[in-house]
Amino acid sequence: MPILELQGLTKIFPNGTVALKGVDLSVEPGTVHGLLGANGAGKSTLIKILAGALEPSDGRIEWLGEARSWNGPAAPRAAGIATIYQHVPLVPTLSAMENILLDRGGMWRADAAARAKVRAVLADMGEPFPADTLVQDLPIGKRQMIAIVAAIAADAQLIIMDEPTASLAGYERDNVYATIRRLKAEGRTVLFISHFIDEIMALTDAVTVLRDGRAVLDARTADLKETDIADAIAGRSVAALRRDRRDRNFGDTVLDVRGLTAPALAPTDLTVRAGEIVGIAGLLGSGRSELLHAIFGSDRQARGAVLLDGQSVPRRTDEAVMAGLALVPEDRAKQGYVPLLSLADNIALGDDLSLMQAPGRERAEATAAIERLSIKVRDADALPTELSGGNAQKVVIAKWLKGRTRMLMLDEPTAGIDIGARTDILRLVRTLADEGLPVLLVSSEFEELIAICDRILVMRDGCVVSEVDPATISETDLILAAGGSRVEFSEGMTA
Amino acid sequence: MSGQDWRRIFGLREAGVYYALALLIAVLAGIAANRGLPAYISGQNLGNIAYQASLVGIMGVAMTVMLITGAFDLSVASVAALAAAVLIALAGQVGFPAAAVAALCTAGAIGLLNGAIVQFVGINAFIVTLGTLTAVRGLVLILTDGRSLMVERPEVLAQMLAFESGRVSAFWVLLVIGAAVLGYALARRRRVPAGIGGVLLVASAAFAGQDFTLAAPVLYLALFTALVGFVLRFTVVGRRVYAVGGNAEAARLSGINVNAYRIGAFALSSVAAGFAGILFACRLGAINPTALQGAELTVIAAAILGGTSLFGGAGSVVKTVVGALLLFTLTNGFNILNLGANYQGLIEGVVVVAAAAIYTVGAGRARLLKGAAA
Amino acid sequence: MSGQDWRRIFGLREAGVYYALALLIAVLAGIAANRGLPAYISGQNLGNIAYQASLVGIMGVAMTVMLITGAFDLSVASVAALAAAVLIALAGQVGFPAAAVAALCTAGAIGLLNGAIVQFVGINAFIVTLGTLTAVRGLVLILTDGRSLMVERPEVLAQMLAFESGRVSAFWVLLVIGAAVLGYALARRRRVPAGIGGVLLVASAAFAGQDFTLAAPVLYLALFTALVGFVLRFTVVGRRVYAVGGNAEAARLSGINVNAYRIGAFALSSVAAGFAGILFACRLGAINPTALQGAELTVIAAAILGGTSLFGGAGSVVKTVVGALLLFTLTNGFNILNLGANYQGLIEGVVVVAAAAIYTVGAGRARLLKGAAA
Amino acid sequence: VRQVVMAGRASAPALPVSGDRYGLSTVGLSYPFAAAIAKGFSDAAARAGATAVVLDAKGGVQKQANDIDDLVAQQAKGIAIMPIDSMVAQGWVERIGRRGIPVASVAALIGDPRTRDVRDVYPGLTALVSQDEVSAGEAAGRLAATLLPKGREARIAVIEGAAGYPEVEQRARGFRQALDTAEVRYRIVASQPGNWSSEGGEAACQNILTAQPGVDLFFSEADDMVIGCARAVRAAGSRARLVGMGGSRLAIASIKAGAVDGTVCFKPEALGALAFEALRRAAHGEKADERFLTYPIPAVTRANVDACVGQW
Ligand SMILES: Nc1ncnc2c1ncn2[C@@H]1O[C@H](COP(=O)(O)OP(=O)(O)OP(=O)(O)O)[C@@H](O)[C@H]1O
Ligand SMILES: Nc1ncnc2c1ncn2[C@@H]1O[C@H](COP(=O)(O)OP(=O)(O)OP(=O)(O)O)[C@@H](O)[C@H]1O
Ligand SMILES: [Mg+2]
Ligand SMILES: [Mg+2]
Repeated sequence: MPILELQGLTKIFPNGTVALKGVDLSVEPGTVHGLLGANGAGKSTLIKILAGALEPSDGRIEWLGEARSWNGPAAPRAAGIATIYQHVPLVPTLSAMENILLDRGGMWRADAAARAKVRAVLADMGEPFPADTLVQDLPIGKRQMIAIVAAIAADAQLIIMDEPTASLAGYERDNVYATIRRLKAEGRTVLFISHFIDEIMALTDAVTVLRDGRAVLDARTADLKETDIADAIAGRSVAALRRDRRDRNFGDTVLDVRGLTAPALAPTDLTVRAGEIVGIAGLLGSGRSELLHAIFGSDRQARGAVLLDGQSVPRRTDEAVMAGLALVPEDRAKQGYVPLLSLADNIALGDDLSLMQAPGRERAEATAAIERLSIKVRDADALPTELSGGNAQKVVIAKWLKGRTRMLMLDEPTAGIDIGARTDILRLVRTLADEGLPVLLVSSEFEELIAICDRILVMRDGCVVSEVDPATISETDLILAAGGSRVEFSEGMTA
Repeated sequence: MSGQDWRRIFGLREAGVYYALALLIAVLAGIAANRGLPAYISGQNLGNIAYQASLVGIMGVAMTVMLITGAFDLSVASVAALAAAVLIALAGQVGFPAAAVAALCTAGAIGLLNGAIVQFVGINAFIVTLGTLTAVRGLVLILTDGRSLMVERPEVLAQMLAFESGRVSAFWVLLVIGAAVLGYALARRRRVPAGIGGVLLVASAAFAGQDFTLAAPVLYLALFTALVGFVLRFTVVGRRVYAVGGNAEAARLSGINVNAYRIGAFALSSVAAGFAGILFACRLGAINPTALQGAELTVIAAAILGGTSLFGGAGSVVKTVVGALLLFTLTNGFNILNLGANYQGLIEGVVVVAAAAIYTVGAGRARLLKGAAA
Repeated sequence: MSGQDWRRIFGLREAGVYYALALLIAVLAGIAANRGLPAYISGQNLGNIAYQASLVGIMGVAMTVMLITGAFDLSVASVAALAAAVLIALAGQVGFPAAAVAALCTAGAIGLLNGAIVQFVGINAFIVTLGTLTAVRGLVLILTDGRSLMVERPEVLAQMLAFESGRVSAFWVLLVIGAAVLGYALARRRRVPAGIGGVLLVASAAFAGQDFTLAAPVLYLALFTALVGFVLRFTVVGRRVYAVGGNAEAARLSGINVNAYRIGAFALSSVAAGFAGILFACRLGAINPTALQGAELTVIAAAILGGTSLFGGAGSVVKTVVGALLLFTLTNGFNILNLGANYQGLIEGVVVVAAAAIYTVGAGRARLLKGAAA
Repeated sequence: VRQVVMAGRASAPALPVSGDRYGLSTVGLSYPFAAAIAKGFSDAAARAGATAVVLDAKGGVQKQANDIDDLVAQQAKGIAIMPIDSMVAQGWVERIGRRGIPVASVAALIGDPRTRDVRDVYPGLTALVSQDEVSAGEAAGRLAATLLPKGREARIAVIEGAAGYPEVEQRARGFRQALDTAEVRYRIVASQPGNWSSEGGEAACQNILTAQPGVDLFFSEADDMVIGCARAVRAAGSRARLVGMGGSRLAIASIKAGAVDGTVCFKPEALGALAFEALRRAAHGEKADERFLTYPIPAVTRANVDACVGQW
């Protein structure tokens, strides 16, 4: 008998968006069940309903063979369902430990038994973050880990994970994989959402693919090939991203960074030529974001020279943007978009230097960008908060796809983006580069870096330690170079 | 234009404060008629309300910009008093125009100081402007030596009175603004609210006729509101103001100089307060050291009644002015109906909450939940 | 314990408000000594400051909880006046204890009303409590009919005066609290600040000797602060209060009843204000309708000086009390040094901003950048 | 039916519309002194069968300016102003005067309070109905002179109202003049604001006593402050004498109880009634020869406290 069964689950948002159009899903106990789908397919909506954070418009939830309807998030927790949300809701002013214990009842904050248990979980996972640090002082990847630890420490029968690995890299992902296996071995059930098909293949026993609010594929993983899943997600066949071996001629040096240093960044020199994509590989916290912010001038403690076409760029973001630098930051909600402005306004934010707004032109541009990046949205007047995670990311990218941009820097641009759109975005980057735009690309998907970069810089501990040629390096070698261990990795993926 | 758009534009959430004002005026007019008092809705009386609301309105418009950028200014009333004191103290020696410039510069300097402390030292705007509220009031006391000051030279006094108490024919003002708004509405289809506003303005011009005049401060308020509203709505600067308040970090990474915008908002707020102070001083030809004490809460209340968010990123200057009109209509109503003073406080408080409720409830449960999260 | 931890605990960011208070007291003591005035740092004078700060302190502690949950209460001063009026109006007929209970219930009811409107109707707390500020003051006017009320029955009056003006030996209070804090510090190693606090308290008990007494309101303030501080620091309820303010959505998704906590904070704030009102009424056995007008800004200023965030999720009640002490030390210093009234405002404003600057600057550039973004 | 509705409103706050309308613009009706003036004004109007329109400026000059505009717009037969600011009010008097409406000033003069003598009534005013703040200060000073120790320099502390109010200076001036006339040797050792409130007076006196434990007499410029001050004096075990000003009910009670030594007796209700009468006469075209209207303001102590009925 399935532990969880959904029948005809439907969700219509107040603004009229139909996110789920009658989804059936059944999860067997003791299995890892994968849930996939393009951005905006309704995955997060589905799990929010399961977690009691949203109310379904229609449909039936059966938990342990019993029909249930939750009123609020407390009920499913009590019933044994723990949830890791995609946009991890944490309390920034409390420590990581306090956040993990947030849903506990009882009397005392310093409940020794509960703390000991969390510490045990932390030890199991290799102390992924300092438990007593305030969450507001932790980077986004660590925050993701807090949510994972919290869900595991809650001792639930079903653990729902909404893209837990989207902001993680290397060994931390492996940690999560190992944890999921352990949970499965303990007889628990996991509902696992991811855009990484390799993860899904390696980890899950069964998969369900959602498209436009409907389940379009429901099968045992063993019976499927990667391409089947990818095609089901995109609703079309997705060609795998492969390096094209064409030789390129690069133009002149566009970006020239000399002796750039910041508190978490050793003095760095680098150059990027016109038409070149330079990848930056590294582990979590290796200083990749730090480097981009230092170049962009958004880190005011950064010192050193940044030249664009031989012109020195002052160390301020407004000057940098005027000069033609563009940065797509990694935390889209906090750094990427303005939630109360429409998509058109958000996209226009990057380029307006004129005095008057030009609603007609801006709307046309926004609509074109929505088309080009296949952003799933009603129209350009929608607010970013109405979008699914991946689509919001595309809006942030769209902000910089302007003629004025002379140097594009992308920080984890594909985090949380579905396979179809990911290929589209990477192709787009490649096309932009081929048209002469230099690109700096930070990604934790080394496969992506190898596929589209012309050069890859490897960072470790705030230092560029080596430069590798993507044409000759394998993914595992790149991981080794970045400081991760090959053994762990291959175990993580295949064991 | 779809039915949904219509519902949105005329829904309580968008238009709530207009409905609240209309309702209040209707109730007061009804009671006045019932008691046999002179007609409540007369050009004279409505003109009075607008005149009485003008200073708070001017400060409220700037405060709205402030709130949109996500900051806060408690010092406006003190700054207005200081500007008034500077004007009165200097006008005798250097004449009205020079003294007014000095007053505006003083006010602007305090705004820059406020903004610089908030942005560069990083202290919370509430505590900084609470500090300057006290300190600037202290400056007023020092400047006036705790006494009222007045302008002694009659010709300067006459200039000042003329600046404040000149009257303009409302007919032309309403007609010009109405026509401009209508023109805009026609130039771009789909701008129904602007169209309706324009028609209403032109109609009231016709209704008021050419005899009906407006006090100068009302005209200044109208011009200032129109200017700031225009900048916010149609210029890139306006969009950036909203962006700075909506997500400062995203704005910064989009190449917006967040510090400049925030400090600019402080300066605007103080300069507007300084201008209000000048009007105040011109109205009375004198300044008492406790002038305008406590007005800051009224100013903020007007902005928030107009639907401006305390958390930044949203707000409309026209609605702030309507919020100010609402507050002053209420006291005007008390005076007209000769309501016992003991009951005024209770009624005023209840009406303020009820007015805010009108559009909050209209926004429905969805927003409620989000609001609770914010 | 690492050097970094030490630096953090004694750093300006954590301990800034203590340094600010110590600095202010040192400066005042220096000037007083220089002018040949009696010793500034005497048990008597410090006791006076504590007494003068006690009402604002009590309201400030509850306001801190309010601010931590991310809401705001402007109505405290009016609610305190209402509770005082209810007490005085009823005490003659039903006796002091029953009247006090009635006063607290009235206050609590207003708090629940505030909270219910904010949470269930979803109106911004600023505008709701601004409305109740006005409306409740109106109720006070109605109740007192605009005149001072006083308790006529001498035995009731005596009871009330005894409740407020009883004195307790500071020796025992300090010793007991000091020992408790020390005990806690010893029970868990690494609790250095608590240890230091405990040692200081015990030392000051020894210094003050058994003759030195504290006014009852100071004792009430100490007990209330200790209780609320304890709940916030050590119980799950406290954690949830921080969570509700730090991220209401996260709290909701963790199964916390956000509405209950927010409404509870409103009720606590009003009941504390009611208690402060009772203490106020018991001072004289009388109340006038303008009592405590404007105190709300002082209360909020105390909390924010103590480092409580206006945006919720962070704050400490002990530091709020220190913030209140700072504000009242300042007026005490003015009086002691007989500083001209006209100059007090300027100095007060500057000191408030400077005090806030001490710990903001101490927090360093890193936080500054983030703060600018927040 | 209309009658029934109106009758049902009898208890409602608004006065029925009857007779002529006379306006009173007060500084703020939550101040008991102003409320008592308003009561005297309304009672007198009721006796004369007229309607009193009492407006509440809530302490704001701007609100008071608006109130006066509203009164003019309502065609009141006469307007009494209790000015928040004497200098500022000059313009209002002229504005009302241009409409030919009689205007009286209550409780404070119109014009510069530093240079204009209270008896020199501002041109254009129908009447100035006030106690003379300076002579009230003198009454307090004369009383204080009897309370001070003889044979040495007496140490006096003044608890002022709040910065920015002209009464602060006027009352203190009168107080000093009387002491000088009485040829008392004295020194003012402290002069600090008590913000017109009891808690403010208490705090100021507590703090002053710390710095100046030997103060012989506290002169509080308002009764609320003297009551708070009395608590501070008693708690500190000081023997300082206490003189207030205003004659509030609370102060009278304290004098009876021996906590306060004396005060100066103001009668706000009488002020209100006088103002109404002056306006009514002017509205009916009667000419008055004396434009400054006042009443005796005796200092009272425990011995003669029954002479003062607390009106506020
Ligand atoms: N609060 C909301 N209001 C209105 N529409 C919403 C809201 N949240 C989500 N949607 C819409 O519902 C649809 C499903 O969104 P959902 O977040 O479930 O997608 P998802 O499958 O999780 O996508 P992603 O992979 O990008 O996270 C999208 O079209 C989205 O725009
Ligand atoms: N807000 C912050 N507060 C404190 N330390 C930080 C913060 N952000 C980053 N760091 C630290 O700075 C260093 C560099 O971080 P950075 O974010 O540049 O690394 P990254 O390689 O981009 O990793 P990630 O995958 O997390 O983005 C790390 O040691 C990180 O812990
Ligand atoms: Mg999602
Ligand atoms: Mg990064």
